[in-house]
Amino acid sequence: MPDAAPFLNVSDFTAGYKRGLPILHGVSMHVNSGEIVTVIGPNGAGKSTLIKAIAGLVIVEGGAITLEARNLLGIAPDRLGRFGLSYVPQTANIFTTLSVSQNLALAARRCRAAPETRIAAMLDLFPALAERRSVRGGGLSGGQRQVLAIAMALIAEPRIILMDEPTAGLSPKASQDVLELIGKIAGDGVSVLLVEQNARMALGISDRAYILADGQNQMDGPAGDILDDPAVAEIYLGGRRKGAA
Amino acid sequence: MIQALFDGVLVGSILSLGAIGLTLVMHILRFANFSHAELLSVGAYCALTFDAVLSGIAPPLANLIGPFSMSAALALSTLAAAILTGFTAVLIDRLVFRRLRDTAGPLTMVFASFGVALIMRNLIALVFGLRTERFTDAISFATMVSSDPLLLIKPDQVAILLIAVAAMAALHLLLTRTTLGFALRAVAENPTLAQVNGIALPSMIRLTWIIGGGLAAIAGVLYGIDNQLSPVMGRDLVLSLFAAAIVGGLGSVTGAMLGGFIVGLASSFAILLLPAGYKPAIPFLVILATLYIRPNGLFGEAR
Amino acid sequence: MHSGLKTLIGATVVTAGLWAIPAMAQDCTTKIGAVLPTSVDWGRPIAETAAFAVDLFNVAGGVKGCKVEMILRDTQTDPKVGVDAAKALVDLEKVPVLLGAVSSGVSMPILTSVTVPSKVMQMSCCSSSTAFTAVASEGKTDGLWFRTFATTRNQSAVAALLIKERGYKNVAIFYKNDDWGQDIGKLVKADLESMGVTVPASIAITDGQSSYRSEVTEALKSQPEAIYMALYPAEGALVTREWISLGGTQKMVVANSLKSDEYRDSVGLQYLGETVGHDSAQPRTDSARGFVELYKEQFNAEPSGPGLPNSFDAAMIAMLAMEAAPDASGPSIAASVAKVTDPAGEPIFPNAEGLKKAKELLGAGKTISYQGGTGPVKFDTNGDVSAPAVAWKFDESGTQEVQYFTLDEVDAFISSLEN
Amino acid sequence: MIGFVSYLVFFLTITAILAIAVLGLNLQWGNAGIFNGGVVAFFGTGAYIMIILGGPERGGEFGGFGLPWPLALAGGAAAAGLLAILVGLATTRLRHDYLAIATFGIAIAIEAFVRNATYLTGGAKGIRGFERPLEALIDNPFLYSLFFLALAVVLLIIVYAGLSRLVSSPYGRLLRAIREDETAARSLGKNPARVRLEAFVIGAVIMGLAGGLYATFYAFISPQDLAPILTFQIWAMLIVGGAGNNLGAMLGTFVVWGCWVASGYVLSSLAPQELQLYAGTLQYILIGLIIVVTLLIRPRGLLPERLQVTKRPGPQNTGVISNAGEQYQS
Repeated sequence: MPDAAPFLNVSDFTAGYKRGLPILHGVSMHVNSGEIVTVIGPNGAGKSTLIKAIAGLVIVEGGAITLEARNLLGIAPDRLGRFGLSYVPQTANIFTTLSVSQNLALAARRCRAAPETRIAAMLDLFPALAERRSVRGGGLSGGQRQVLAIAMALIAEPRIILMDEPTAGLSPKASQDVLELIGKIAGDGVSVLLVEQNARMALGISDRAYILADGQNQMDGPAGDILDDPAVAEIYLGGRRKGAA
Repeated sequence: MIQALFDGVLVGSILSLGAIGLTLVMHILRFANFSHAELLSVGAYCALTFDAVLSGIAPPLANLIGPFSMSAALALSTLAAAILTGFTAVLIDRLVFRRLRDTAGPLTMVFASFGVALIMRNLIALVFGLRTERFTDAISFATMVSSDPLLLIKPDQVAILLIAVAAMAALHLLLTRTTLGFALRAVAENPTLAQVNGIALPSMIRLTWIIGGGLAAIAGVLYGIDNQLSPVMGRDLVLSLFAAAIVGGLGSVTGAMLGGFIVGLASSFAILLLPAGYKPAIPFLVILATLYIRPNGLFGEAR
Repeated sequence: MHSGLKTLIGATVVTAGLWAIPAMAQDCTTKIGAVLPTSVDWGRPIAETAAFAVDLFNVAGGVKGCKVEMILRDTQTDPKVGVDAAKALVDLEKVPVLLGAVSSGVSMPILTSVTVPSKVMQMSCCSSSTAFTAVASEGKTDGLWFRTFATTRNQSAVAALLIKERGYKNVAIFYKNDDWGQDIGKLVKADLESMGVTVPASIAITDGQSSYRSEVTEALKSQPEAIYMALYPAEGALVTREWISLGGTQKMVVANSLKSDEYRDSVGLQYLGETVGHDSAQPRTDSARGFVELYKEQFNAEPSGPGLPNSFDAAMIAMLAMEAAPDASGPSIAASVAKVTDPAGEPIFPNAEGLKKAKELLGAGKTISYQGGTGPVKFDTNGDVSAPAVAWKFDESGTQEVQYFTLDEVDAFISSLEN
Repeated sequence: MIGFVSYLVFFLTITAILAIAVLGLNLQWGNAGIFNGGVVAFFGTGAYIMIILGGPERGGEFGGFGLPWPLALAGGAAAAGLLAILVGLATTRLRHDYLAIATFGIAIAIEAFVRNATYLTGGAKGIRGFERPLEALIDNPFLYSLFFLALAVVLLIIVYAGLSRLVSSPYGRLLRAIREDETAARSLGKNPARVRLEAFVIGAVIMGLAGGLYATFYAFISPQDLAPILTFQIWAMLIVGGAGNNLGAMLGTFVVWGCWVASGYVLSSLAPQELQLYAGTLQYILIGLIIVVTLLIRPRGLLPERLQVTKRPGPQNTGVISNAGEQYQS
């Protein structure tokens, strides 16, 4: 039963870029199957560090992390795909010197299924990429880059995707498209862990949310509750919600 | 003039081959490896040894093919040498560079590589002696293609050019047509993202050394055919290789290829401009001029 | 191909064998120092030959009954390293005599900052710069400086003479781009032009280039009738092979530095039929084969490569001078060089009997005339030597002498050029 | 005993001269982050110009100005600085590897020039120097060597003190700021190109001074002194000692040059006689091993720089391969 235990479980995480200088101090969180979970918090709260720590890219000094009860701690980042985890970094998340189809082919190397069919599936899913399949990554617009990055994550048929600020630097329209896409992904049964500056928009599509500050858990709960909490809105969402009294 | 052009292209093709390996290593491992040229020596001397052994076991293999200074034995030996040199490069990485990659600044790696070069060069000198060696003592004569303007071409030169171009083409195909090649380029561009996309860095680093070493070995053998082998051939070539890699733009395979030809042509034409004694300086002046116009090399990107 | 390996093993076995010869009542040792570029292809044989001379001398009883120990240091052809090695030998090992260095760029700072201030005799086999003559003539060497390298002037004149005798009218020159090569290249060019021979190209060959094809092509353009080469074996072989393969003439005149098996084997004897070389001469008596014969016995090959006889003579003269000197100080050894190289003295060849006789004569206060690998050596007041010359060509066994020029003949030719 | 002291004095003299050049490089690389691959060009220019200015006449060749030694030495250092201005204007905008090869090329060009331009530089045979300052006055060679050592050490101390003041001054902090983050420095209203050029020129003048002192000591200079190996030696001294730290630079000079020559001494006294002919080759292997092993043990040098500028954390997408991925496996 997928919902019996948390799908992704992080407990008591202490992690940072340098040994002895942790940025996260005992953070715990979980993501259930098929859920969209958003992590918000002020700059420097450790949101990105958290997601990178799960992706195996920073030094973890304490705590545990499991995916479907399998330990992920100490697994090299390049092997996490086999556990059904994909990660979309915030910036520089595609290879600018490779073409779109080369980017996809590269990402498809870790697929269990035949890479060709997965590449075809992605091009089907994202017609904008299919049109630009021979364009170098460096020649894509910001939104297209984000779509390509997500396609590269999806190609491995993950069961959870970690995304670090997928709307950063995008126009409101492009941001909206990306968030809609994320909703669609979750609709297909893939869990999503999202870090967002653009908290209000992100919360709108999320099931639950965590608030991080100074590398520690501040609060968590259903996304709607958080969105409606006036204190949260004041501190973390940049003023009161538009349209609310 | 035409002669200088042709000779420059030929010398350039050998330099290109060596510089491509160098630029790959510099791009993916982010340090200027001064011991790279010693891999040319390792390859050439490996081939020399295999060639002697093979010719001893199966004398027919030692017969020269047509008008060339090459034999079947040497061709086989070159392949074996390429593999062995690739693994030598991996071994050196294990012993030295991998240990430094994490803790040290890039310049520490550079000077460690200089130390490695000293060790390799002199180990070869210790084993094979200081004198020069050749794959064959037979002199391959040039054919006069044209007398005015004078153009003399040796069969070997054509063969060397073809082999060098074939090796470069093979690498080009690898990098542009196979996912393994994409993976290498991906690691060069962004190692973290490459890891995230399921690429294991250690195996890519090994692959880089194997390719770099293999190409170096082929370049070393071709250099040996065109000139001669000596334990200091790496020292004599290292600057030209760096010059080629840098003028082309670091990390650019096309750039290194073109850079090799530019350096080859520059030293070939040098003598038409200045007394022969100044020749060593000419390629570097060409590089200065190139960098003055394009500070990141011909195909390099600002970093 | 395995020649390198063979040389290594051979040399090790042979020298180990030599050193195994029981010292003949030599309980004491006398040290001499040598700073030579042993890590360079042409440098190692020079050191090997010096060591060979020392072994011979020890077999003959050593210096004043003491075994000679030659302490050898590498210069890496780096002046700093060479000077440091010399200083260490002089200060720490207390050697009264220093053999070396090869390059003038190393020998000169050793002379000015080590041997002269420390009053140590320095004898170089191979430094050819004219700067030494200048220093010596200003009296700044205190008579401590000698070199067994016959002055380039005679050698270049003989080169011109050989070209003249062969009637070549159009000769291109390749010279090594170091002090010796620049010097001899310039002199030969001047001599040829004063004889009316055209020199369409005089091309510097700098060490360690990745290809010499453009240099060769440049010379080939003028289609010279013959070429003159003052090069060392490694790059000499490259240039010659390139030259021949591009269809250049096989009429070649070469300097003594190419009198080398390595060069002959690398190019191939079949292409060297019309090649003639010049060298400083061996003495003209039958018993005079001393050095060459001894060398052949020892190394199973002819002395081949630049500077070997010179290195042998430098070591021999130094040790004979030590034998002749009243005490073991540098200045008195240097002063005794004249007793060893006195043209009026008894001719002495560097074989076992010769050395024994030399010791007896010197012990009795008489003078000798050392007849070594470069001829009957006689130093002038600047420590320079002039030697008679020979022409030689390559043959199956190595090289063979084809012509002999006395010092007078060479001098006469030089003065004919100058008029 | 006197022999040992005499050798030590000599060794320390050369070490002091080289240490001056290493300090010059430390200003360029350790503080300003300029990758000068042509140290020998500036060292050599200082040496040649010093000897041409101060030397006696040479038959038929340029020079023979016979200037007093301090003037000649200053002239050599100034000439090295002048060369640095020319080179720097063309190259200091280049970044690391490109700058290194460009400056390296200049060194090769200078070597080729002095080797071939006989009229100006004596060609391959080199130029003889002149009697060392006050040598005639101090008649005893040993006392004179002590005097010269004192001279070299005094100059070293002056350079060291000057650089220490410079490095700890606001200007020094500016240099390091530019090294760490050129854009940030520019945003502070500083002109990084100009500051880098200044550091490059000051460093080159110091190298030229070392070169002049070197030629004074040997009373001779030839193209052989301008071989690229000197650039490598100076760099190895800095890296082994610890780039960015002036004391480290001097310690590195002592250690590297000490190992370089001691390896030869050890081999000549310890290696069995049948190996003596191979001692030169073995010495190179030993030198290589010493450098590699030292760097493996102390990757940031014997006396690492005390960081005064905090570096940005972690190599995240900066394109630097670290073993961050590998460490999970090992």
